[in-house]
Amino acid sequence: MVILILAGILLAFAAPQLYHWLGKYTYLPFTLFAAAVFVYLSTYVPGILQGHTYSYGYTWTPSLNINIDFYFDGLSLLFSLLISGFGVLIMLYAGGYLKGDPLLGRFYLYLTLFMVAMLGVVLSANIFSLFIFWELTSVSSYLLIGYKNEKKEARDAALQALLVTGSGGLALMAGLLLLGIAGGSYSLTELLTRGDLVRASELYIPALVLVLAGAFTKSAQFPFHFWLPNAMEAPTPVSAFLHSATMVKAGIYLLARLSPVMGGTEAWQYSLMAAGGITAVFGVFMAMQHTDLKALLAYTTISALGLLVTLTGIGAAPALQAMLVFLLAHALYKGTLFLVAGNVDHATGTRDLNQLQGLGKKMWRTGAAATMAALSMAGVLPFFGFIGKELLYQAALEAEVFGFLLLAVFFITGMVFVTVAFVLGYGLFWKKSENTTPVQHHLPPSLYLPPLVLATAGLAFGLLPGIMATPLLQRAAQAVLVEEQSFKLVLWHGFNLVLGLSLLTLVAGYVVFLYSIRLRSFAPFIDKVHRFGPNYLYKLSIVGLLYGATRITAVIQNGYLRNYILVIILTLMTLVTMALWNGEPALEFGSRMYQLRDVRIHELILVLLIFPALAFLLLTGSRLTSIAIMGMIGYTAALFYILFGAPDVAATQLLIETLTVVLFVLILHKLPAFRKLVTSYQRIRYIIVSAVFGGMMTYVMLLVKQFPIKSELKRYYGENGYLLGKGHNIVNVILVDFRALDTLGEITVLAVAAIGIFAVLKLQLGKGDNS
Amino acid sequence: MIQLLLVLPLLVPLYGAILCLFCWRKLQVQMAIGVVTQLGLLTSSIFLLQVVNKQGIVTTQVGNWPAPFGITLVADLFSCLMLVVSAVVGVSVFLFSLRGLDVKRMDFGYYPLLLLLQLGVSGVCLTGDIFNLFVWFEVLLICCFVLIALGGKKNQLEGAIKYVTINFLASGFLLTGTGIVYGLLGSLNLAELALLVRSAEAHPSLVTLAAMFFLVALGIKAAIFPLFFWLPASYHTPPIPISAFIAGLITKVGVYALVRLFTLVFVLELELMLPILTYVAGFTMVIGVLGAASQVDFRRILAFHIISQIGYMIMGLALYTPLALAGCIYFVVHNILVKTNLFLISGVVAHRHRTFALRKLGGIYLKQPTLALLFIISAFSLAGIPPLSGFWGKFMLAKAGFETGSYGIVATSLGVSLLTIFSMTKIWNEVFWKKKPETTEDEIETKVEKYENRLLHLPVVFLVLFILVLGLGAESFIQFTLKAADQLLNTDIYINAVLKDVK
Amino acid sequence: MNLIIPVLIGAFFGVGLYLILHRHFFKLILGLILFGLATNMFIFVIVDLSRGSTAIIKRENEVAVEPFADPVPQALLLTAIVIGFAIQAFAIVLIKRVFQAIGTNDLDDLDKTDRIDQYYK
Amino acid sequence: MKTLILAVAIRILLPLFILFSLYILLRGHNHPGGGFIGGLICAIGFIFHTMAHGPGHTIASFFCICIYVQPRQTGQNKLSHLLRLLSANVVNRKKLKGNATYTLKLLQVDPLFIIASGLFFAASSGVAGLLLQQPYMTAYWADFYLPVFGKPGTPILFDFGVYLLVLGVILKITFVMAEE
Repeated sequence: MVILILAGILLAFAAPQLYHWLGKYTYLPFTLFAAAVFVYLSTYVPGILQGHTYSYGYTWTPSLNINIDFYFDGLSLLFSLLISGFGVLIMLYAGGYLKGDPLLGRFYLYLTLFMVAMLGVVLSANIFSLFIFWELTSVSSYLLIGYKNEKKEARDAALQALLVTGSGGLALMAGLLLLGIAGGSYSLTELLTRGDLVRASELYIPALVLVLAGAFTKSAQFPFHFWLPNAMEAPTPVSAFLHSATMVKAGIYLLARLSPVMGGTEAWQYSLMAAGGITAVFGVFMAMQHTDLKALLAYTTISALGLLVTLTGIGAAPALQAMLVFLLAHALYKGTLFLVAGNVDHATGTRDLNQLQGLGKKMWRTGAAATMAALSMAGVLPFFGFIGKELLYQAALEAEVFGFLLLAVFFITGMVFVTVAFVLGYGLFWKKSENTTPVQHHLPPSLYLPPLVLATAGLAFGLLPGIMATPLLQRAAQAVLVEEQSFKLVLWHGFNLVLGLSLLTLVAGYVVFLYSIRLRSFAPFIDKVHRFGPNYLYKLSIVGLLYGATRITAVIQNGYLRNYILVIILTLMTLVTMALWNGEPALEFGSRMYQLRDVRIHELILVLLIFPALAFLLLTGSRLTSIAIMGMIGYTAALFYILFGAPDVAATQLLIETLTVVLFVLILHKLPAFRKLVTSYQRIRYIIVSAVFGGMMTYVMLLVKQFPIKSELKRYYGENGYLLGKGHNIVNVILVDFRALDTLGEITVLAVAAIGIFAVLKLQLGKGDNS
Repeated sequence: MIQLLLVLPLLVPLYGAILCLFCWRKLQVQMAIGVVTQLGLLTSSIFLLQVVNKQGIVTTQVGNWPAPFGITLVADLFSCLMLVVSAVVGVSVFLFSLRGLDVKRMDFGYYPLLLLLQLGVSGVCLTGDIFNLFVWFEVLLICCFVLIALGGKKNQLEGAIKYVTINFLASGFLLTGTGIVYGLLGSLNLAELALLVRSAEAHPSLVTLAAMFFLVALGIKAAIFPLFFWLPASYHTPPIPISAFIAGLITKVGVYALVRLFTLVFVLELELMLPILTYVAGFTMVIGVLGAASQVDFRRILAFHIISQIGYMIMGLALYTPLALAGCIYFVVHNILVKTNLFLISGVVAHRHRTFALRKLGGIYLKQPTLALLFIISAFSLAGIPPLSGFWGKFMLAKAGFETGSYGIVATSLGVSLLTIFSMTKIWNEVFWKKKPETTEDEIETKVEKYENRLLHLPVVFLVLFILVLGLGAESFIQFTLKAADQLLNTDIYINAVLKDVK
Repeated sequence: MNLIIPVLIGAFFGVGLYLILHRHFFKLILGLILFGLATNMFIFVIVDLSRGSTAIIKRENEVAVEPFADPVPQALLLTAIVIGFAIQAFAIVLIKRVFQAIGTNDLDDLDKTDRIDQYYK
Repeated sequence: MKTLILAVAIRILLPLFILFSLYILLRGHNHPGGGFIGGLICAIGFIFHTMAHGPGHTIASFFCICIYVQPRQTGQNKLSHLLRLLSANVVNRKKLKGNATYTLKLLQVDPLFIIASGLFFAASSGVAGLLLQQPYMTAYWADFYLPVFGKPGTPILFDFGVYLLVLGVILKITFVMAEE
């Protein structure tokens, strides 16, 4: 499997080059690849049907327990077959749909990458390799939605999808981490056996919330649904593949996969049922308001995803069976309908329902596919959708809680599904009308075959449920429920309540269809309400984020050096205060008063000279005076160094001070005279800060000096300076021998400063000289 | 042998710089010397890494003076990793500047300055002495000063003034801190300091006081909140090779020093320090990423992002578990590579389009698909999209955070990573996807320019390869970082390695 | 002296900071130099000061005899002074260039590199 | 500041400055002084000279080497040409005055070269240790005393490097500033 995945990635990155070579036949290698994957996965079917599971492990990052492990059971096989099967058709379809597009190579790159990632999600046996593939699907979806990169709407929609699913992804990461801590393992197979441990953990609720956030954003549950309709900016093959059949179902897969681990509690049940129920009703409601084909399909998809989540939430065996059947049925008919929409768009150039009618004559093959899919969607008898709907009602009737509410939800959604089915399967193609929409060109087989195949599959599954679907679905249900399942799908259950409900749904749907145009007149009103919905909130938060970020940054990074320095100094003072607050050794000033007497008269004179000098420095308006004072202070410092036994330092200080003064004088005439730049309010503030800072440094110094230093270094250097260092001047010996590396660094600094001064003065690039 | 290996990362760039100075007027020769030096530096650091990986921490006593009396050079895994990464970055920046920098700047000592900057970085990473650390920091800083001001354009000078002033204060605090440490403990050797601090006689609150000075000084150099102001003011002003190198590497050297000191010496009163660091980390992340979101200039977005990423590294330090420190180390290495690369990419873009302003750029997705691919790999890596390199760092930090129960900082870090995606896609949107605005004149590309453009791609590809290896083959590298974190936390290993001759 | 000099150095720090906080280029340099001087003296003073004795081993001795001044801060100080000088010299020249290039001596005028660009101008 | 007194005085003082600075450098190991201070003093001498005569004059009189050059003859390879020039300039220099085949050329010694050689000496003084399987910068001392010079050893070489570097740095800065 890992070879297939690697091959897929390689193939994906070869796509642009392949397009360069193969031109319009580019679809071939990719279709073949998808087919190869499908065939490879099919070889597992017999084994899985006998109840085996397979797992393969490849160590990748064992130090973090993240490995590429694959696990084949009914559930993962069902999903992976769905993905690769769809992949074959979509790869074929895309070749026709985007024929001649200059970016087709990149399109295949992203699409193949997506397919590989999606397979990775459903086959991973390690929750973090699952997560990695999960994020990859988000990324490839981002690139695919933004495929028409020069359209602003496409770019915005892509970003929206990325941000919403990305934030969900981050929540999921946190959730999986917590799950890993609670369950003590990242291996799915191990976690599946530790459900009780996880549910008993105190981390269960946060983990649940985070994982649900991930799943809900991915599967477009209310209120995170809004990215999905916008994502319809993507080319139709993408919408069909990612945004109806596979990627949005990754969330469902995750929920189903984790249901043995995390499911079964009330928190799980209620949150899933609530989110799913609201989404289902909301989706169909919104679908009714739209006349854009893809928007219509997108909202019904949202609704269907809501149903799937609800069913997963119920958690009982019939509900999960219904979930799996409905998932398969939905994938088949919704995929078809998307492709149909793409064909219509391709042939006529529009997707607006109001402008489309009577297409059946020119596009009868597409029409046939649409009708079959619509029948399945409506849940009409021989189609697979019928079985799905039957099971749905069955599940609602057998639900332990909220049965009635669920029934209502299912009924409403079912009804609108019927309506939509009528619109698409009948209204678009076969309804008699005077002016048929002109069809610009005929469709090649690569465009009409895939929807036909899918629609036929829907029929075949419906007609022969026992052979085609039951065994695998049974194993899949077993994977979710962790117990042996024996259920049999049959087309005909006989006359019972459920059948009655089905019929009622059909009738109600037809009635709604008849009045659908009138119902649509609510659209402006709904739009008004929906304008303040999550999509609006999203935009608001983006705008708010940008505005807030700009404001905050403008305040913090305000360009005034003095403010920066003030903040830095205040930070230092705060930190030092924190360190010394309640700290044990405090300054014992009183007991050290005697040291005050330890002053010689010439030292005192020096000190007393400096204070007026400092004051003068602050007050003077003359530059020359201030330089002179600076020099004087420097020389005084040199005197101090001499007084306290540091002749080398004193000499250096003396010479350097001289040089600084010379340097100053040299540039002095270049600088203008002082101006008063600081207001008196600022002045007072600065004086306070400076005084406190100076005081703090004094305090720190006195505090540290309170403890006599016990330096081994002094003793060692004193003893060995001459014997080993061969010099009487210990300071010099330290500089050139004991710590010569410091001196090496120091002279490097000097050298660089010289180069710098040279360069800064000599090299003055104007506006024109750009790098 | 080890004595040689340990000083090679210092001597190779030093001698390279000296030779470059001798050949001041001959640019071609300087370039040749530079290439040899860079490769030599890379090889010697890789050798050193191998040796350290095999033998554990290695030391050399410069001048053959026993440990606490001379200056010790110490190489553990963390410092070796830093050396290797800085050498890798050095090679790529060097390759880039062969074609991506104007001749006038090269004439004024660009190459020797670059090499001396690398000398400073190597020095900081290898030194085992607190004052020597200060010296190497100054070497590195003055090179940065000169490089940022090199060329003397208006905004460069403006940036340089702020950079110089604030970093001068930082150096002052560093020196003050060193003075306090010496005044309290009477030693400068890090290993001996580590011993002394743990002895009963040390006053925790006074050592913490010194730690605060170091926190502020190194925090300024590492650009943590609220000390980062110089960074957004200056990093986007010099030409690309310079800002790429400085932006990629220098702040992380500050982080390195913080990690080194706060795991080795300043380990008292952790119950005070760690919460401070945690808050600092959180604010650094958030403010940095908000700043990036507010910018509309390719380079400025990247510059502000540095701050936000520094937050992650500080978070690793603040969590203070082996895994968190490993995450921090991983993040440092990853970030150096990715950040440099993004800066270089912005340089490639600007080389052709002559601007960094988002509104003037566009359409590169169609015209330069390779560059688009290289960018998106780096950008998604920075944003932490798995399985690219940023993810692993993020993952390790988040895991460590959950294990220690620091949910707040983990939530912040994850939220920030979403905003990182946001601002990276902003660049992608504007520079790559958007159609190029018609108002700006279309660039005319001669054959020579096309060839130059190809050459500029080289270092980017080189770095992307490293990023990919770092992400996809994360295992061996994560083992490295775990081992390095282990060395950091088990200070006895360090102390014994340095002071083995004394006992 | 052990009590008085810290006060003096504190004053250096305070005055240096105050000058740095001014917006004038010239005062900024003065402030930086004073600040540098203060940090240098800080190192020197943080250990015990000893009057009259240097860190030089007398001709007739082979080892230094107490009392002798602690040579370590002196050595550190020498390095620090030189480094400080290098940076100050560079800063002085830089500021001169800034004044030449930008034509202002008010630090508040230097806020262009921090200002957020407007997307649409 | 081009006063006559200073101009004359500095001509006498400069050699003294240089000698004194070398003395400071050499005594540094035992008395206050050393490479840094020595270099500064030496540089100050040149600063005075620059102040008195202007940077151009200082450079012309102290930092230029006159060499005799001769275009490379056909059939002569680069190395032998160089060797020939070397021998002409070093061994037979006195005889070349007035020789028509050679032309005089001024080679300016940029203070940067002094900086570079200073750095080179300082860095290389430690390499001896490396060559002898000892740590970098291990000191090696000769067994004998030289008059004035004292005991030769690698740390002295290091200090000499510092001296040169400081000299170069200050000269570079002075020349650049003076030319402004």
